[in-house]
Amino acid sequence: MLIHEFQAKKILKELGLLVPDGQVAETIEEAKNIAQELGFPVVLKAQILAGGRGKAGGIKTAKSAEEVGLQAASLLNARLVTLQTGPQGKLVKKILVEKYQEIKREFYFGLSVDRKNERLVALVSRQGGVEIEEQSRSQPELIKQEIFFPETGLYSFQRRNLAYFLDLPAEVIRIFMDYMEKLGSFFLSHDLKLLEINPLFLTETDQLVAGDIKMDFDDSGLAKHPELSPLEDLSELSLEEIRARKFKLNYLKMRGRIGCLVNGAGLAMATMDIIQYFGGQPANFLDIGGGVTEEAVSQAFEILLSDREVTSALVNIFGGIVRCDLVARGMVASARRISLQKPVVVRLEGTNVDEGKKILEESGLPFYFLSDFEAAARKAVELSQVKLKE
Amino acid sequence: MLIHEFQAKKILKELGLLVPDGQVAETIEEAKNIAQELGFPVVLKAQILAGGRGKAGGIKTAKSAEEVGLQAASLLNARLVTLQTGPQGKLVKKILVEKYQEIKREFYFGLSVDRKNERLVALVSRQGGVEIEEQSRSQPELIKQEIFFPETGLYSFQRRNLAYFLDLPAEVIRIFMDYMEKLGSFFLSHDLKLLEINPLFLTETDQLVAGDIKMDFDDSGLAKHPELSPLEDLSELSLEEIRARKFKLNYLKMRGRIGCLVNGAGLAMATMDIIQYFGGQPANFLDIGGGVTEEAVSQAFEILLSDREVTSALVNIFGGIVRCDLVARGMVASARRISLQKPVVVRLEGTNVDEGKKILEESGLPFYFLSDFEAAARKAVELSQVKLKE
Amino acid sequence: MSILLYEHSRILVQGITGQQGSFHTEKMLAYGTKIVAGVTPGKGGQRHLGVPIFNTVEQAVRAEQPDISVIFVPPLAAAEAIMEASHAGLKLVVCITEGIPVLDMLKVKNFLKERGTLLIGPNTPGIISPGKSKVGIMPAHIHQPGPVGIISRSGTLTYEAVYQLTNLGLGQSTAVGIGGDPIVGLKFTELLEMFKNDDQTQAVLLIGEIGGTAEEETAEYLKSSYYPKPVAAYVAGLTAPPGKRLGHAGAIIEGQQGTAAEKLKALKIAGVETIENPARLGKAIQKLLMGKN
Amino acid sequence: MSILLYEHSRILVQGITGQQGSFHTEKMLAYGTKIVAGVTPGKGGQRHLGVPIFNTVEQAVRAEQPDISVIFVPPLAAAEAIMEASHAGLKLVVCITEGIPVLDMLKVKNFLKERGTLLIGPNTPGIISPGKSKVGIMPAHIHQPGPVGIISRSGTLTYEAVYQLTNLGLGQSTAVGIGGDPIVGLKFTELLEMFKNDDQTQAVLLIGEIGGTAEEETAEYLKSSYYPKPVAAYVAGLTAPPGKRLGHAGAIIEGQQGTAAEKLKALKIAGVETIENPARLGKAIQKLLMGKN
Repeated sequence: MLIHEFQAKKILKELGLLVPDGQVAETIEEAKNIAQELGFPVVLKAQILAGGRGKAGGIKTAKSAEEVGLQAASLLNARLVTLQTGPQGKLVKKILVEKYQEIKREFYFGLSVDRKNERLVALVSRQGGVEIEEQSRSQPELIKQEIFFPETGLYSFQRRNLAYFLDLPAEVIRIFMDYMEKLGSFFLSHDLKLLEINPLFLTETDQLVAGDIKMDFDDSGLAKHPELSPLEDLSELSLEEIRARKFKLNYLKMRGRIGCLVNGAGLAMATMDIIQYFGGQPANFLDIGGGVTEEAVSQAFEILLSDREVTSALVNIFGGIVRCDLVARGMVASARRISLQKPVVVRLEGTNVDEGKKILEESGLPFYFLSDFEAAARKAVELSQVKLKE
Repeated sequence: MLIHEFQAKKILKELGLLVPDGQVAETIEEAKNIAQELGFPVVLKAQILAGGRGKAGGIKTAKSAEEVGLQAASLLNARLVTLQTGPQGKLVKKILVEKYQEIKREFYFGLSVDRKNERLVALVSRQGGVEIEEQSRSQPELIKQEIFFPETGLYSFQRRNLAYFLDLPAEVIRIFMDYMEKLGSFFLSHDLKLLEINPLFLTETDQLVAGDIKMDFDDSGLAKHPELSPLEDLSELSLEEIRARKFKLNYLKMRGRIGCLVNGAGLAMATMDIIQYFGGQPANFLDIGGGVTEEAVSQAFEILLSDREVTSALVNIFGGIVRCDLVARGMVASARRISLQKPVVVRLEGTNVDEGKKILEESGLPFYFLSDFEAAARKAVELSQVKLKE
Repeated sequence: MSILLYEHSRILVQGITGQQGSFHTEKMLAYGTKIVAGVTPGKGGQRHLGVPIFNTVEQAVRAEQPDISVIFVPPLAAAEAIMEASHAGLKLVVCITEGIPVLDMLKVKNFLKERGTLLIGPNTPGIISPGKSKVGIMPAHIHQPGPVGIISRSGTLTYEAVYQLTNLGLGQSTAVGIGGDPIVGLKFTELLEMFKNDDQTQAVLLIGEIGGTAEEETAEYLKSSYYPKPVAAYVAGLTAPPGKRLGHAGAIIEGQQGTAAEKLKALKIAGVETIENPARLGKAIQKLLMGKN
Repeated sequence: MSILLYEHSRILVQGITGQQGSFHTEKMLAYGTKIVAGVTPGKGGQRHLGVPIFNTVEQAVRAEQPDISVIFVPPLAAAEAIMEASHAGLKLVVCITEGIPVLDMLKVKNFLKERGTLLIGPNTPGIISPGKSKVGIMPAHIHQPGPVGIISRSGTLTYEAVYQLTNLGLGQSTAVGIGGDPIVGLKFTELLEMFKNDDQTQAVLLIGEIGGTAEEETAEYLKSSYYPKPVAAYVAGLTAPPGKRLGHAGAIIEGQQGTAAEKLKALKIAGVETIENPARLGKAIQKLLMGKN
C-alpha cells in the first residue's frame, strides 16, 4: 500500500523528524491561505500515488498569492501524467503547499527489501533528488549501502558508516544516525516494503529535512496494523477496481478489448499473454482467487462486461479448489442481470466441469464453449474484432 | 544484583501478572495490621537476599492476629541461617505478609543464561516448590526446557510447547503463554541473568499466581537501567563491604585471620589459595582493580587492618596498570592514620616497584618485604599465628 | 523415483481442523497420501478424518515421526508454524498459506538456514509425485506418473501445464509449486539440482512469472552447471504493466526489474526452450523429449 | 612461531583517543607492535601518537588493512565495537573492555559465528607473543620469547605465571588472556588446538578460575584429542565461597557448578599436571619440559 507524500510526512513528524512546514489543500482558496500563513516562496506538490512528479510538472514554486492561485489552478483536478502513472495519468485532488527550503545539500536515504538476497538494505546517496536506480548504475561511487535483518535492525555502527559516507558536518552525524534509527524501527515495526526520503535536505542551518517521502507498506502486513488502514486512498482506483476490491477480486484494468475472467494469478497472466500472442489485447487482469463465492463471480463478470471498451470476453477456469458449477452459476446470474450482449468464450476444466457446462448451456445465453486453451483464445480474439450487433 | 521477593513481586504486578495480595512489614504491629486487612490465614516470609528460606524456618503461616504477632516476632530482627546464607546467616529486617493461597498445583518457571552453551533457557517443571537443580537430576521427566536468544526472544510455539508440557487446563494455556511472554520480554529488556518463579501456583480458580520469585540482574547491565538502582539493598552487606563498594574495590569478607590486598581477581584468589595451602585462612578477598586511586588503596588497607579478626596481612601487587608507588603511598597514608599495629607482609612486583619499596621503607612502618610469592605467603601465615603485642 | 515426496513419506498437517486444512486433508487422504498426524493447539488427543491430532508439532513428531509438514494456518500465524515445524526437527515443510508478511518470511528464512530445514512455498499449491503422494491443494486427477519434472511459481497455470502434458500422454515425476510470494523457500535452482539427480525425470518444465530475479538466476545456474537434461520454460506476464501487483504478492515489475521479456531472454540465452504460447506447454516438452530419444 | 599474533601483524585500536586507549597504545608502540590505525568517531583525519585516526573501522580497514583490532571503548559501546570490527572484515578482535552485559555478548557471539571472526575477551589483558608483538595491557618487560604457551582467564595471575617462567629462564611462545567474563570468545580448547600446531610451543600452561565449565570442557577435549604436548593447569579459587562474585563477572560458583576442586579433578583425570601452589606455576612447567627432553 502506497501512501501519499503528505501522509508520510505526517508520520515523520510524529516520529520527531523534520519535514518542511506545510499543509494539504483541496481548493485554490485553501492553497492561497496556507501559503499566506507559511510565507513566500512556497512549493506546491501534486499528491498522487506515483513518482516522477517533478519532471512531469507536478511540483511548482510560487512567490506570491497570485502565483499560488495560478499554479494551484493548473494542478488541481487536472490529470497528471508521469513516467509511472501510465498514459491515462492520475487525477490530482490534493496539493501539498510547503514552505520553500534554503538548502546546502541534498541526499538520498532509503530502506527496502532486497528480494533477491532475502535481506533488508539501507542505502544513502551523496546526491539526492535524482532517480536512485539510474544513479546506482551511472554513479555508483555516490552510493553506499548497509544490509540488515528484521531480527536485529540497523546496528549503530552501520548508521555511523552511512553517516560518515555522506561527509556530514560533525554536529549532523548524530542527528542523521538518530534519523535512521527512528525510520529503521518504523520500517520494521510497521511492515514496510520501501521507505525513501528523496531528497533529504541539509538546510542552511544544518537541519535534516525530508524533502519528499515514499512509503510503501507490505499489503500482507496490513492486517497487523489496523491503524494504517485509514491511510489507504482508493480515490485513484477506477470504479471497477473499487468494486472488485470489495469482493476480494484481484482486478486490474488494462486498455484492450477482451475481458478475461480467470482463476489463479499465473493462469490469468497467461490468458492475457495468449490473447496478445494471437493479436488481441486484454482489457484486464482478473484472478477470481481460490475462495471465491458465487456472488463475487457474478460481480466479476459484470465488471468485465460493463466495460465499454470490451468487445468480447474469455472465461478460463481450471477448477481446483474453485468449482466450475459455482463459477457458472455466478456468470449466469450476472449475464441475466445485465442482459448479456457481448460474445463470451468459455473454457472450463477441472472440478465439477460437467455440471458447470450444463448450467451455462441451459441458461440459453450465447456462450461459446471451447475446451482447448489455444482455440478459446483465438476465438475470443476473433470475436473481439467483430463489430457488435447494435 | 539480586532483589528481594517483595520487590520482584511489585515488578510482576506492574507487568500485569498475579501475585498473592500482601505487603511488607518492618514491625510486628505493621504485620498484624496487614494481616487483618488481608484476612486469615496469612503467610509471613522473611525478606533476605538468599534462597532456602522455607527449610530454614523463614516462612510461616498464621491463622490469627495473635499468631501473626508471635511469628513476626520470631522472624523480625533475627538472623536467618539458610543453606545459601553461610553460617553467619542474614538479619531479617522486613517480612512480606501475604494472603494464603488455596492451590491445585504448583509449577516451576525459570529463565536463565546458559553460560556453557551461550544461549538463554526457559525451563518449566510440572512440580514446583522444590530445588530445580536437584530435580533436574532426580526427576528429569518433570522438566522441559526451550532455548532462545536475545535477538528473537521466546517464540510463541516455544511457549506453547512449555505450556502443554505442564498439562494446564485449556483456559490456562493462553494465560501461561502470556505470562511467559511478559517475563521473557522483561528479562531481555532489563538484562537479567536469572528469573525464577518457584513455585508458580495454579489456584483453585485456575489463576496463575507467583508464589515466590527470584530476580538476579546482570551487574554489567545495570548502567543501562538507572531505574533499577533504587532496588539495590545494601543493608545486608557488612560495613566493610559497603565502604569498599564506595571506592569501587572488589571486597568480600571471609572468616580467616590473614587480610589480603591484591590487584587483579585471579591473583587475589590465588593469594587466598596459597594462604590456605600453607595452613592459614584468608580474612577476605580483595582486588583493588586496575584503575585504583591512592585514596582507594588507603581505604582498602584500612578496611583490612581494622578487621578485628585479622592478625596479619599480605599485600601482593603485580604492578601492570597499577603502579607500585601509588599502592605504597596509599598504604602508608592509612597505616599512619590507624597507627599500624599488625604485621604486614609486602610483595611488590612490576611497574615502579623500586619507588614503591622506597616509600614503604622510608615510612618507618613495620613492613616485611619478601619478593618471593611463596615466601611471602608463608611469612604471612606464620605472622598470623603469633599473638599480637598488646 | 521423483523428488522430495515419495510413496512412503509420512505427512503432518498443521492447521488440520481448519476449513482449508480439513478440505484438503480429505483430498490428500483420498489420493493415498500417508497423513500420520495433524496439529491444532487445544485439540490434542482428538481425531479428525481418522488422523490423530496433537497440540504441538513436537508432540506430533514424537508420536508419529512425520517426514514432511504441510501448513494450512492463517497468514499471521504461518511464519511461526513453519519455524515450529523446523524446531521440532522436520526436514521439509510445505506452506500453502498465502499472505505472510515479507518481514516475517525474512525471519523464517534465517531461522531455517541455521537448522537445515527445506521449505516449499509459502503461497504454493504444494508438491505432487503422481501415483505416489500429494501434499497440497492441486486437483489430483489431472496428473499421471511420468518423466516430466515441473517447477512453477503459479498454481492454476501449473494445473494447465500438467493437463496439457497428461493429454499428450506425458506424465510427471514431481510437480512442485515454489510459491508466488516475494520470499519463498526452495527456488528453481535448488529443485533443478534435485531433478538432475532424479532417474525418473527426463525433462523439466519451468513456469515463471514477472517479478524478482529467480528466472535470471536460474538461467545463470543452467549455463554454469551445463545442465544435462532438457529444460523448457514459460514466463507469465508478457502483457503485465509495470508497478502493479498481479495477484501474487511476488508478481510485480519493480523499476526495470522483473519483466517477463528479460527473463525469457536470459533463459533463452542459457539454452532453455522458451515458450511464448501458454497453450503449447505440453507440446514444447513433447518436442524436447522426442529430440532426446 | 607463536599463535594469533606475529611480528608483522597489523593492529587497529578502537577507542584509541580514550584514556585507556591512549595509554596502552603508547606502551604497545614502545614494544614494537605495528599499530597501523585507530578509530574514534568524529576524530577521523587526525593523528594520535603518530597513528592515523578514522571515524569508522570500515574506513580504517580500507586505508590500512589491519589484521587485528584491539578494543578500548566503554562497556556499553563495546559489543557494537566488536561487531563493527567483524562487519568490516577483521578476522581477529581482542576486546580489553570489562563490564559488557551478558545479553550483549550473546548477541555478539551469534554475530561473529556467522561471519567467522575470532574474538579474544572481553575483559582480557590481551595477547602477547614475546619479542614479536603485544596487543593488550600486560607489562611487557616480564616476558621473553620461549617454548611455553599460556592461556588464562585472569590478568595479574598471568603476569605472575609469566614472571615465574621468565625467572626460571623459560620464555613464552604466546600468552593469551581469554577473559574473565561469563561469555567470552575463544576458550581454552580452541587455543590449545592452535598451540598444538605451533612449533615454538612445547608445553602449555592453563590458568583457570572458579565459575562456568570451561575447565571441565578443556579436560574433555584434552582426553579425547590425546593432546600431544604436556599441559599444566592452575585453577584459582579453591578458597572461594559459593554464590559470590570474586572480581571477574565470570568468577562465581553457581549452585554446585564451577568449584575449583571439581575443575582440578577433571583436569587431573585428563592427564594434566595440576598445580595447587600458585607460587609453583613456573616450576611445574619446568618439570614438564624436563620430563619431555
